[in-house]
Amino acid sequence: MDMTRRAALMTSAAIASSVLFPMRSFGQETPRKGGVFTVHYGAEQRQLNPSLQASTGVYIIGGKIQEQLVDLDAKGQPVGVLAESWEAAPDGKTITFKLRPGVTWHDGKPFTSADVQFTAMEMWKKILNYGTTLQLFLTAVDTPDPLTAVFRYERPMPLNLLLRALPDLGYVSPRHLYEGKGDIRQNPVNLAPVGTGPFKFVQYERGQHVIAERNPNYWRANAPYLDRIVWRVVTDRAAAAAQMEAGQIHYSPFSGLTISDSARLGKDPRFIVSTKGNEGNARTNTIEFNFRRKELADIRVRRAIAHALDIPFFIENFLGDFAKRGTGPVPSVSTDFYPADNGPQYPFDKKLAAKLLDEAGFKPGAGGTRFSLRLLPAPWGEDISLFSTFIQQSLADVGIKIEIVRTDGGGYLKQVYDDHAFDLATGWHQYRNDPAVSTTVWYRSGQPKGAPWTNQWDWTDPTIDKIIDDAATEVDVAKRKALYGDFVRRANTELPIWTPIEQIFLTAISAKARNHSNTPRWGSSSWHDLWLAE
Amino acid sequence: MSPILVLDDVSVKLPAGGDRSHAMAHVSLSLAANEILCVVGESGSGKSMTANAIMRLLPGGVTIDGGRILFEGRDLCGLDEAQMRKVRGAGIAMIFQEPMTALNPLRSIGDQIGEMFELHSDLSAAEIKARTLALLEEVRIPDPALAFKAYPHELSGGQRQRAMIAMALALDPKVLIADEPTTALDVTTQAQILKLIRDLQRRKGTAVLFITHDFGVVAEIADRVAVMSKGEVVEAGETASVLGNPQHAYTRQLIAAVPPLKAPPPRALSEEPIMTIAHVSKTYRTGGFLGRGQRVTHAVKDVSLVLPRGATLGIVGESGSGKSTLARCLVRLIDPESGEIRLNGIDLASLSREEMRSATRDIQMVFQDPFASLNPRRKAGEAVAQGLIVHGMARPEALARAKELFGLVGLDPAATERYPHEFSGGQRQRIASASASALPARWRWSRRYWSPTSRSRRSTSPCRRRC
Amino acid sequence: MRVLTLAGRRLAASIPTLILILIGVFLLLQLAPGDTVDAMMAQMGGGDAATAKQLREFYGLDLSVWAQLGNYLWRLVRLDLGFSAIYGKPVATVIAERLPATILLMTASLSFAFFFGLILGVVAARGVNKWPDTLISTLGLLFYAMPTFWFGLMAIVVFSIYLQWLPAGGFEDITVSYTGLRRTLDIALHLVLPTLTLGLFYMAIYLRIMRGSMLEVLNLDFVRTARSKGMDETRVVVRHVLRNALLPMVTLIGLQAGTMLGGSVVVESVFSLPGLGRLAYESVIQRDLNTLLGIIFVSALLVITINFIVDLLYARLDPRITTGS
Amino acid sequence: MDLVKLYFRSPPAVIGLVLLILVLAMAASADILYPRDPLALAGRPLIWPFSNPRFLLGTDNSGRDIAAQIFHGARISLLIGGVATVISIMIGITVGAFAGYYGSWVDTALMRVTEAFQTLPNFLLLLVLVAVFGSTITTVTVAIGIVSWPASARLTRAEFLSLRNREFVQAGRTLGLKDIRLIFGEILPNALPPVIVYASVVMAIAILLESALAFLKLSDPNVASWGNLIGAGRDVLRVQWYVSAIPGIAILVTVLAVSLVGQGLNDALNPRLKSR
Repeated sequence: MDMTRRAALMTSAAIASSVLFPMRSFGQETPRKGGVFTVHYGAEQRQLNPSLQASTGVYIIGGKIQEQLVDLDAKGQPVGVLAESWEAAPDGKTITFKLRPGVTWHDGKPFTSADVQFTAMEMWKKILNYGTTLQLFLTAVDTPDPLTAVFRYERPMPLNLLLRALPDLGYVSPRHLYEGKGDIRQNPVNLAPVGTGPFKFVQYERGQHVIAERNPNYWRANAPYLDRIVWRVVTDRAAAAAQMEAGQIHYSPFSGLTISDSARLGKDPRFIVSTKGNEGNARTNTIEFNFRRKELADIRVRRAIAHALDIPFFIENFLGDFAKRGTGPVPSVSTDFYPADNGPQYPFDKKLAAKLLDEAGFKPGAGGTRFSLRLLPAPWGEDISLFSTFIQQSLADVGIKIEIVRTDGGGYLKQVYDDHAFDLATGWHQYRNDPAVSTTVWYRSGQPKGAPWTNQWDWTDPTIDKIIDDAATEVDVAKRKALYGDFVRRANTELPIWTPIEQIFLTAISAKARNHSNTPRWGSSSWHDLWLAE
Repeated sequence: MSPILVLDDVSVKLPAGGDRSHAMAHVSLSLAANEILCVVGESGSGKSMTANAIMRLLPGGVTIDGGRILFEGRDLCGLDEAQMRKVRGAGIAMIFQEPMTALNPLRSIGDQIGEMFELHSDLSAAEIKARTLALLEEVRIPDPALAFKAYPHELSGGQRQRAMIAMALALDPKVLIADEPTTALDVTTQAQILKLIRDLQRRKGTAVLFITHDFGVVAEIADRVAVMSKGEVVEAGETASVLGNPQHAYTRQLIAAVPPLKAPPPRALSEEPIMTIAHVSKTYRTGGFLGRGQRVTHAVKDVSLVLPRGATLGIVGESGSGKSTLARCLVRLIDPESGEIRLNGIDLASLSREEMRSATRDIQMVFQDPFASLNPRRKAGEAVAQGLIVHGMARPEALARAKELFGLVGLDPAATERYPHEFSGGQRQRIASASASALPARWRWSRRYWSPTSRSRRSTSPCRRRC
Repeated sequence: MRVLTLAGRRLAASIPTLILILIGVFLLLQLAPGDTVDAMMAQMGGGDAATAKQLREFYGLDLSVWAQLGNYLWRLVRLDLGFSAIYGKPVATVIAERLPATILLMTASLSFAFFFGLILGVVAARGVNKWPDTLISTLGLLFYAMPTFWFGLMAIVVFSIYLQWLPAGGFEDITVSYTGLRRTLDIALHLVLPTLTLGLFYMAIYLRIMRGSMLEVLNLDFVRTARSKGMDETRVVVRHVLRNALLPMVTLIGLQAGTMLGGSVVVESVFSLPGLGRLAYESVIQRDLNTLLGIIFVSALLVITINFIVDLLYARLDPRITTGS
Repeated sequence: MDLVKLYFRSPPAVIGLVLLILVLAMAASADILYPRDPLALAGRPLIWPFSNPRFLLGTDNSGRDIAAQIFHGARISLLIGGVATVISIMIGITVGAFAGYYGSWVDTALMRVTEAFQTLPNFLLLLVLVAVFGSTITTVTVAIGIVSWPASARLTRAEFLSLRNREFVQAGRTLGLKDIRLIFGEILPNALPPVIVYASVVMAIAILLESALAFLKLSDPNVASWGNLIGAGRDVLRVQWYVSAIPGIAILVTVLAVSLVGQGLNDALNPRLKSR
C-alpha cells in the first residue's frame, strides 16, 4: 500500500470539486417511499430547539423537526418556507411577512402569526446567540391577522441582511407550549422539540440516539419520503468511520470524520465525500494576535508571522483539497459580499519575514530564538491541531519559539476571550451568509469582556469601526457590498487577525441517498425531499 | 518379632549447591511392631529427611539414590505413585511439628479427619462421623462434638496435636512417624501428648518412629534410640544402654549438653537491692465497641520482686504467664497501669519518655529469638555500636569499642563487618548480649535465652558466668 | 451475624471517605479555568455577555465557592444530586440512564477477568517453570502491557470491519427495535469487544496474583499433611489449596473496582457506549460539577457495595473472620 | 550477592533486562542519532515506513519523523514513568510507614485518605487534575504520581505492621532510639524490597496512563512522547495504522521489560516461591 497521501487526496478532489459536480440524472428515478436514514451525531448538545441555539449541532436534528420563515434554495437565494412572501417599507424599518396557510404543529394546533411574534420577541431577541445582536433594534412584531407578521425596527434593517440571516436565525417555536410555562431555557419541550417540519420527534436516549418519524400531515404534498431518521451518538471519529463502513451509519455531517478517513471513504464507491451542500457553512482558520504583547502590537511582526507560514504547502499536504487559500474575513463562497480586491495578501517568504523581524528590533538571541510566544489552539477540529503544530514548526525556522498550551472547550474560551491569557490563538471563524451576523464583531472595538469570538485583542481602529457601523444599517445593496469591500481591505492591512485558510464543512454520505446536498446549508435543512434508493 | 519397617543402606542426594552432597548417607534402621524407636540428632542431621524419604514426600530436587525401604517386606522405592498413595495414611501415618499450621485453616477438624475415611474406605457419611467422634474421644479431646465442628484456629496447640494424632490413627496404620510433634508445645502439654502417644502405641501395637532433638523425650518414651549426625547413624541400641554409656563421642557430647535440673552452688549475695519492683500490674483491653463486649486480660497482676546487686534472678513460667509483659514493663516498652520500678533510687515507671531514654544506660534487654533480635540490614558491629552512638559517643570510637566487645564475647573482632545472616544462632546471641553490655549497665535483664536450636550452645554462653 | 457487623462497620467508615472525596473534587474543579457556561458557549458556537451573566445566575455560579459547597452538601444530605447543566435534567435521572451500560460492562469484564484469570493461574501454577507456565505468564504480560484503547481500535478494525462479525460500536442496534431475548442478545453482541478490551488487562493481573498465591499455598504445612494422608495431587489442589489461594483474589476485586471505572472512560469512548465513564469525561470537559460529583458519588457507592459483597464473600470463605481469631 | 545469581537463573527476567537496556540505549542515543528537534517538520506527512530511505519508520500526520519521535519518546516516557513512580512511592512509603508504625487514630485517618483515593476511579481524578492544572509535562507526571500512591501505601503499611513489633525494633527502642530513627533507620530498610519490586508495576501503569491521556489529546503537545504519537495516529488509524502501531509496540516492549524485571526481582527475593 504505497499510495502517497497527495495522490490519494487528488483523486478524491476530482470527485469533490464542488462546482462542477455532475448531479446524477435523478429525473427519471422515481423516489422510493420509506426506509430509515441513520446520521452520525458527534457532539451532544444541551438542547435541540434551533430558535434558542444557533449551531450546526442543533440544526442537524432540530432543523428536521422545526422550520424557519425563510431558507436558501439550490442557487443560494432566499425561498419562503413558513413565510410565503415578504416586503420591506422603503425606510427599511418595517418588514411584513405573509405566512403560509394550512400549516399545523405536530400536536395538531394551527401555526399562526402569534407563534412568530412570541418566538421573535421572547427567543430571537432575548436568548438566541447571534439573534440577540441581529434583532437588537426590533421593537415589536404586529399580528394584524393570523397569516401576517409585521416586524417593526427602530433603525433600518436591510432586507437582504435579514433574509440572509433568517435561514439560520429564523426558526419558529410553538407559542402554546412555551408561553407562561416558566423559564424558556428549562422548558422540557427543548429536549422533545415540537415543530411544523417533515419529521416528528419520537425519542431521545441520552448518550445513545435520537429518533424522529414521518409527519403524516406535513404541509408539503406527499413529503417526506423517509419513514424514520435515527441520529446515533458516536464521539470517537475513528469509530464513526468504522460504523459507516459497517453500514450502521449513512451520513456523517460537518466534517465529522478525520481527514484521512474522509479521503479513504471518498475513494469507496459506496460513499460520496464532498463539500457540496455546505456552502452556507463556510469557515476560516484564524490566527489571533494579542496586542497586549509588545512584539505583536508591532504590525511588522504580525506581517512577518504571516509571511513565515507556507500556507499552500500546509493545505496541500495536511488538509487535502477540501480547503483553499483564505483571502480575508469574508470567504469566497459568499457570492454577495466577496470583494474583487481583498487588499494585501501575505505570500510565504521566509527571508522577508526575517527582515521584518530584524527591522522591528527583535534580533535572534542565543540558539537563534528572537522571542517566544504561547499559542492556544481551539480544542475542536483536527485541522486546528495540525495547523497549530505547523505554526510551531514554521515559526521555529524564523526564530520564534512557540509553546502550545492545550486546553478544553471551557478553558479555551475563558483564557482567550475573558482572561486574555494568550499570545497567539488559532481556531475557527464561522461565516454565516452575511458579515454583519458573526464576522464584523471580530474587528469592531468595544466588545464586552468574555464575549467569545469577538474583538478581545486590545486593538481599536476607529476607521474600521465606522465602516462596520455604516454597513450594518446601509439599506442599498450595492453600497453595502462596497462598504464590506473596504472592511475586508482594512482588516487585511491592519491584520489584527489573519485568516489564511478558508474551508467548507465536508459531507460523507451513502451513495444510496438521493436529493442530498441540494441546498447551500443542506445539513441543517429539513430533508423533506431526501430518499434512499435500494 | 520381624521388623515391620527396615531402612537398608538408604542414601538421599541433595541438589547441587547445598552445604553437603547427601542429606542421608547409607542409613540403616529397623522398626518392629509395638515398639517406639527414637531418632535423635541436631537440626540438619537428616532425621526429618528420613521421615520424608519413607513417605516419599521429598521436596523438589531431592532424590533417593541408593538403598531400600522395606515396609512389610515390600520395597517402597519401587512402588509407583498410585500404590504409594495407598500406603500413605493407611499403612504409614505421619504427624508433624507445627500444630498451628499443619491443619487446613478453612475446613473443620471433623471434615479433615473424616477425609481419611473418604480416601481409604467406602464408609457412609454417618459412619464416618461416628468413627471420627470415636477417634476424638480416644485422643481425649475435651468435648469431641464441639471439636468436630470447630475450625483449627479455635483449638489450642495441644488440642490440635491431639486432632492430628486422631487423624493419623484413623485407619490403624502399622507405622506412625512422629516428626518432633511436641517441640513447639509448652512443657505441660508436651508431657500429656507424649503420654497419649505412649498409651495409644501400647493399646494399638503400632510401631512408632519418633524424631526429636530432645534427650528428655528420648529418656521418657523411647524403647530403642538411633543417634544421627550429618546424615549418618552414629549409634543405635536400647535406650538404657545408649543413655547409660554412650559409645560414640558425639553421643556423649549431646548427652553432656543437657543441663541438670539441680540448682547451681549458692553464692554470697549482697544485701543491698539494686532494683525493687512493687505492685506492678498491666491489663490489656482489646476489641469491643465503646466499652461494650471488650475482652480484658490481666497480663501482670500486682507483682513485687527484689533483685540484689550482682545477682541473677530467674523468672520461670509457661507462655502466657506474663513473664514477657513484666520484662517489657521494666524497660518501659509497655507502660504498666500501676506499681513502682525503683532502679537505684529512681522510679522508672514515673519517668517521661525523654527521661526514660537517658535511663536506658542503666537497664538493657537481651531477647529470646537470636534470628529476630538483630536488624538483618545492619552490620553486626553497627548493631553493637548503636547504643553508644545514641548516647553521644562518636561513631569511630563506638565502632572501636564494638570490636573490643566482640573479642570479649569470644567472636573474631573482624566479624563486625559481616551481616547477621552470616552468623549461627549461638553467635548471634553473643552479639545481642555484646550490644546490651556495650553500655556500662549495672544491671542486665536476660529473659530465658535458651534457644530452640540446639541445647549444646546454651551452656557456654558467657553471660551466665559474668553477671 | 458477626460478619454483618464487621462489614457494616466498614460501610460506616466509608461515609467520611465519601464526603472527603466529594469536597476535595468540588474544590479542585473550582480552580479549573472556565466554568460550565464557558463550555456551553463553546459548544453553542456563540453567545453574548448578557446571556452569559444570566446563565451564571441561573446555575448559581455567581455565589462564593463556600456558599456553592454549602448548598451542594445541604442538598446531598437530602440525597438530591442537583441539576445537570449539560442535560438540563436532574443528575439522578442522567446517571440512571447511563448506569445500566456501565454496570453491564463492568460486571462482564470483571467476571471474564476473574474467571479466566483463575483458571489460567491454576494451570500456570500446576505446571510451574514448564511450558504452560511460561506461555501463560508471557501472554498475561502481553495483555497487561498493551494500551487498552489501542487494542480496542485494532479489535474494531479486525472484527467489525474486516470480518464483519461484531458491531463496531454502540450499546444496541436501534434502527430496528428488538424486544425481550432478541434485544438482550443484541446488547450482548455489542458488549463482546468492549468486555474483551477492558477485561484482558485485569485478567492479566488476576492471572499473576492467582499463580503467586497458588505457589505460596502449595508450600504450606497443611498441604504436606494432606499429601501424607494419601491424596492425589488434583484432590489436594481442589479440596485444600484452591480455597486458600482464592482469598487474595477476592480482596483484589474490592481494590480494583475503583480503577475499573477509570478504565471504562477510554473503552466507552472507543466503542461509543453510553456509560458513566464517558459521561464523567464529558462533565469534566463541560465543567458540569453537579454531574461529575454525582458520578463520583454513585461510583463510590458502587465501589463500597462491591467491597461490602467482597467482605461477605471473604467471611464465607475464611471462618477465622466470623469466629473472631 | 546470591540475589544476582538467583535473578539470572530465570530466562524471562533476563529477557526483560535485555529489553530494558535496549530501551535505555534508545533513550541515551536519541541525541546522537536524531540531533534535530523530533517535533520539527521533517517531510511530507504520512509517508509509509521503509518506503523512503530518509524516514526509516515513515512520518506522522504532522510531517514529523516517527523514528526520531520513538527515540526521543523513549527518554520522555521513561522520564514520566520514572518520576511518577518515584513520587507515588515516596508518598506511599511516608503514608504507609506512619500509618503502620503508629497505628490507632493516625492509622485510621491515613487509611481513610488512602481509601478515598482508591474508591475514586484514578483515571477520573487524573482527568480533573489535568483539566485544572493544564497538561504540561510536569503537571501530567505529578498528577500520575499523585493518583497511583495508595497501592504502595497499603504495601508499606502491611510491612510495617509485621515489622514494628519485631525484637530488633524493640531492642532499638530499649537502646533509646527516637521514633523517626526507628522508622527510617531500622524498619524501612527491611520494608523496602517488596515496595521496590512493586515500583515496576507502578511504572508500567504510569506509562499506560500517560498514553491513555494522550489518546484523549490531554497530554503535553510540546513534548515528543509515545502517547502523543498514538494520540496523533488515532485520527489516521484506519489507513495509516502504523502511526499508532509503532509507538504502541514501543510502549508494549517497555512495559513488558519493566514488568519482567520486576517479576524477576520478586522471584529472586523470595526464592522459595520460584524453586518450588
